[in-house]
Amino acid sequence: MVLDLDFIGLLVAAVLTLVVLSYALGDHPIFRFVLYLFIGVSAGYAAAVAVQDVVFPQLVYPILDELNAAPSLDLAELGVRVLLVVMLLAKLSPRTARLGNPATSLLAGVGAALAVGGAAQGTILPQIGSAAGSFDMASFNLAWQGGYYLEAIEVIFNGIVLVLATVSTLAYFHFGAVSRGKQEPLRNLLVDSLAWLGGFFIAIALAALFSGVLLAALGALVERLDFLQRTLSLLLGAP
Amino acid sequence: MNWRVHTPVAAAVAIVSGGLVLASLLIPGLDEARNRVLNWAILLAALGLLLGLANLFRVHWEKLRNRQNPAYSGVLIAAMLVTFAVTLWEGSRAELPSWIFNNIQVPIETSLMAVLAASLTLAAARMFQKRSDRISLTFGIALFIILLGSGPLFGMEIPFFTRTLTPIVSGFLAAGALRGLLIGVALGTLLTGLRVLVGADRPYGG
Amino acid sequence: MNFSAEHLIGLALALLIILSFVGRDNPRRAFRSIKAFKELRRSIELSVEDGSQLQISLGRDGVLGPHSAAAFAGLTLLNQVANTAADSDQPPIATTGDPALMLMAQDTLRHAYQRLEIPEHYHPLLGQATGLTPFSYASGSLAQLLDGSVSASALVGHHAEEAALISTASGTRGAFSLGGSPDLSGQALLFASTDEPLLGEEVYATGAYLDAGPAHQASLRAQDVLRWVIILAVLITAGLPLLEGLL
Amino acid sequence: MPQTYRDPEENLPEWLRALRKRQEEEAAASQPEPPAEEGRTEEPGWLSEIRQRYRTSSLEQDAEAETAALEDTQPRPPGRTESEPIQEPLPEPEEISPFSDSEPVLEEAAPAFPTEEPASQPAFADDPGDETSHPVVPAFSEDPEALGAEMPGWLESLRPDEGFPLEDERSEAMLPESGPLPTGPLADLSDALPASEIGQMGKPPEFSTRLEATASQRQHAAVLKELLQTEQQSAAEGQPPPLPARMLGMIISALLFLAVLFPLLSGSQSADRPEPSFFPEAGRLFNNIDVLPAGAPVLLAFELQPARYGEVAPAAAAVMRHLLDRQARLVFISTEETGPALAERLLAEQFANTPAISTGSYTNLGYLSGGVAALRSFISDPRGAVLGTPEREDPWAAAPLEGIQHLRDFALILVVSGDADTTRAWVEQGAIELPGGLFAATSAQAGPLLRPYLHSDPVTLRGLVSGVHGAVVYERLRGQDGLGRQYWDAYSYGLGSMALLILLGGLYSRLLQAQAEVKPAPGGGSHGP
Repeated sequence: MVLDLDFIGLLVAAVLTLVVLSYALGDHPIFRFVLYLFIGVSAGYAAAVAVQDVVFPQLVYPILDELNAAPSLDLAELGVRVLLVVMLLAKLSPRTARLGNPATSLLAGVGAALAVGGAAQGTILPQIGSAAGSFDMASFNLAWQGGYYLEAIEVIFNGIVLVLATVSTLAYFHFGAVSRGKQEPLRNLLVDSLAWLGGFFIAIALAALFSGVLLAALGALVERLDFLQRTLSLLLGAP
Repeated sequence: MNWRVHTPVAAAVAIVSGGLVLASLLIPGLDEARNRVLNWAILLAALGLLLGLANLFRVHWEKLRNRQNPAYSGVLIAAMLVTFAVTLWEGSRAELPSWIFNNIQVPIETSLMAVLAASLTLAAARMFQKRSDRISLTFGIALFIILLGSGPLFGMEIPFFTRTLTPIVSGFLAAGALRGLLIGVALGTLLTGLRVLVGADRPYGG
Repeated sequence: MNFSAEHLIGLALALLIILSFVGRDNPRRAFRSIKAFKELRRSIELSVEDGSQLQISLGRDGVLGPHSAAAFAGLTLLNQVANTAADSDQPPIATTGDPALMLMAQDTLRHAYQRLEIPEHYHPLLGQATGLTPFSYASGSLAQLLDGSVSASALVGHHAEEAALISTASGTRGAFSLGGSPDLSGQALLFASTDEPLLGEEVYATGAYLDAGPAHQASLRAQDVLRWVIILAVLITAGLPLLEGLL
Repeated sequence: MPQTYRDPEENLPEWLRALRKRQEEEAAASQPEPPAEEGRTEEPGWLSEIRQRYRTSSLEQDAEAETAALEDTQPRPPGRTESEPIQEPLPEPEEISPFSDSEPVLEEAAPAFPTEEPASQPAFADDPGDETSHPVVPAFSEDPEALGAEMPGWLESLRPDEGFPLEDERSEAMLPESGPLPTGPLADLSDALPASEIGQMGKPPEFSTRLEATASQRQHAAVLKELLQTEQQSAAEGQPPPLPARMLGMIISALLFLAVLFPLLSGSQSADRPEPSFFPEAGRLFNNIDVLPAGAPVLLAFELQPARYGEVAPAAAAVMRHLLDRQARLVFISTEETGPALAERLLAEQFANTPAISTGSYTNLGYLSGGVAALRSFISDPRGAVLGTPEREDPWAAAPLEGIQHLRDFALILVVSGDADTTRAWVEQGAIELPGGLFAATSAQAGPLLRPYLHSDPVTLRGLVSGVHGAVVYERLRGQDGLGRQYWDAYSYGLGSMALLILLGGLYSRLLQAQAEVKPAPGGGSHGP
């Protein structure tokens, strides 16, 4: 009987799926075995892709081009890249690790800058800006002019709740407090009151987020069980 | 004094590179310099994966050598080396690496995600054993309401939940708090990042 | 005036600098209690005394990701833990899914050992990449927990749903777990599955609450000032259209 | 067969054991007496104090100890210790970082060991091999000297003279078998547990008692539990968790799996489907795709990891089918290593027979390493970003991409993502270059988080389809059935059972907890994941 690679792959995938799903009923050695297999495969794949897609084109090919007297990068740029790479490789040994500090510091500096820029430009300012839409004034005016006063008030109420939720959530995290010796530090009344309210909104937000993760996991479970069911049907020759 | 004595190069590199990237995000005209620095960082990050590979190999080689769950470490090392070699040699889109990826990595990882459906249901059910405070109670009630309105239950939709209550809870009540949480996390990010950029935090070693 | 990103960053920077010097000796200044940090301190202490091992999970990715700042907060925690527990029977171990972060964790630990004048006790494998992708990193940490070699886990860094593998296994093994993540979905599941969750931006307060230095405390105070600036901005931004509409 | 459960000591990696051995040998060689009694010359003061604290009985704290235990939930005020007045500052260093914490910390505690270091030689220039001879080289504290020498303030605040609950006469009663432990790490340790709690801890609780405890118990018994946990870890690991807890885990898993399997096996497709009019964000995406001209280049940021593939595939497939029907030219890019491969997988699984795919009329730009940095680089200059393929081809040379100079030259940008973060990264980093915003097809978990961006000003996210639910909505908009419909009934039964199990499981857990509060529970660990 000739087994083609696709069919073997299907069987392997089905067995691995079954083993991992069985962890829901309890830990066992075969699950651990699969776990380590997974760590190995994913590491090997990720590293190979990085070498292939980045290290080769950014470093290896330019060096080869340089050696073949057909430079694709200017020498200074190539020199900096090689220097950084050598520094990073120095991290392999504890004795030389300190030589690599500039390379990791470059990563830290760039990472921090992107985080700062992203937070300010991408989140804080747009989110403040979006508060402008808290009160749906178009709907309010329409309702008011049409004599739907209750609906108009509802629009205002909704806006107040939305703004209050944002403000009280922010206030919940206020860290500063006044020291009271042996007793717990105390925040001022306004902050504490807002924070108390914020606790409810935060709990609701966390519940919404948690339900999102639950539903995502449920989607994955449905897909896996569907896959197992289809594979079983295939093996049994069902239509 | 000390950071200047001990980490002048590293701190300077972090401050200059970070400062340049940040400035380029705010001031037009620095794109070329920024992209150059970003490319260096990208190269280093990619190379870091090789160092990660070496670290994994070393940890499990030690275990293998000392017969500490050698079967597990053995399979990890073998899988890692074979996948790395095959993928590098043939290219990630070739048949064998694709086979390994599609029939080993994807099923295991998706199944781990699927297992979370059970473990998170259990975690939610057992949360009140750990905490029964105001926030946890609100969390539990809100979660139940949201789940009831997230779709049809056993095939049947409960319109009061799907169309009225759940949108109010998850869409309306949560929206303001999510905005607050997002802003708060961004604030923390902003200040923590700035500490690194001015050299007050030096996570890159001294 | 149009408030732009430059203004916001400039204001944050100015506050950070000013608050590093101003008011830091005021005896009445304190921060509110956060129970998770109290429990964390206990765990750190006990790891010194009873030989249990504390696992600091620094997250799935870090340095070049959008949550690099959380990774730095995790490294601050590692630094403070190492200051205290590096000399214990089972020194703290740092795990991560990001090799660059692994290198920084190793540096952090190496320097802690140098500070304690026991550099010969440092080993690079105290900082490990347990996997190179998010789920494989969590799987590696899960395997360590299932092996029973870890008694407490502090998940401080970027963690998403894969963190549930670690936190629920911690519960299974009876190990103490604490979790904080800038990823809000990750935060929600850590809230339900860890013993002590860090909510919202509390993860960034790690340094200040573990006395990592005045800059950490200054930055938390700056965060508080900016918080109210933003609250004011939100109120004005939301209120102006309302006023215009009503008037 | 490898052992499943092992003693933690046994499980220590060999390198760590070797380290430990070396440590012990050195300690034995240099310190014949126990460190706490003699005080090691090399041991920092704070560590000696911790050791000392756990070995010294104190009779003077009960109520005060409780207060102090609460007090350590807050950091001390910046720059000072509550217990100590500000001391004489050390001489001001010549050069100091504005953010150096040297001032307050140096004021608090003098270095426990000398920090004689070269005043000006850069560390980077030092001989790396010589690094062990330099006593103080902090990792990233603001003031290395001070941090290296001082006891952290919060730790200092827990010292015996400041009311931290120390060992007292209650401790013996709390400890297992009411007697000192003969061996092990608990041999001479103690804890502070109020007398009211002692009854519950009268006999050695099982390793997993922690999760059965009330908040009050947990607060007071945290320390003792930690200690017992370590002490009894190896014993507890050999035992299964208590039956009720194990049953709960197994029942929840089994019922959930059965609930999902039932509709799959029966082939049921009768569950109510959501009404598209309630999801305008999906409608906006539909409308924008529906007016695309034939051949329009569409960028798909395939930011997907394998874990989320199964769940995102239905939504992504529904939108991609629409794009292919409109004859859009698909261009894939990803900042995830696995993104390009998963894109190929989805194309092969769902669109193998579509002419554009079978003829290879799409472009896979591959993987952009470097996370946000790479994304930033790509967004500002797509052509300049590093996009290497193993064959060293220039992907931009292909005819459909010739006209693309900037990101805004794409007719539409769709982020296919498993989490909110990658979508957020695109939104945040592209806020300026993409004034028109972008669209997303994501996992269900990203939905709640991305909603604020749908309403931000300026609009950064214009349309969204998330999870199996989103897939079903989009399929209804198009009047076609796909993966969403195929999964919908199983999803619906899974959702129903989840809600039910959380409710019943929560009540059952409370019942267990109530029982544990009434009588001392033998254990309360969980089972399964």
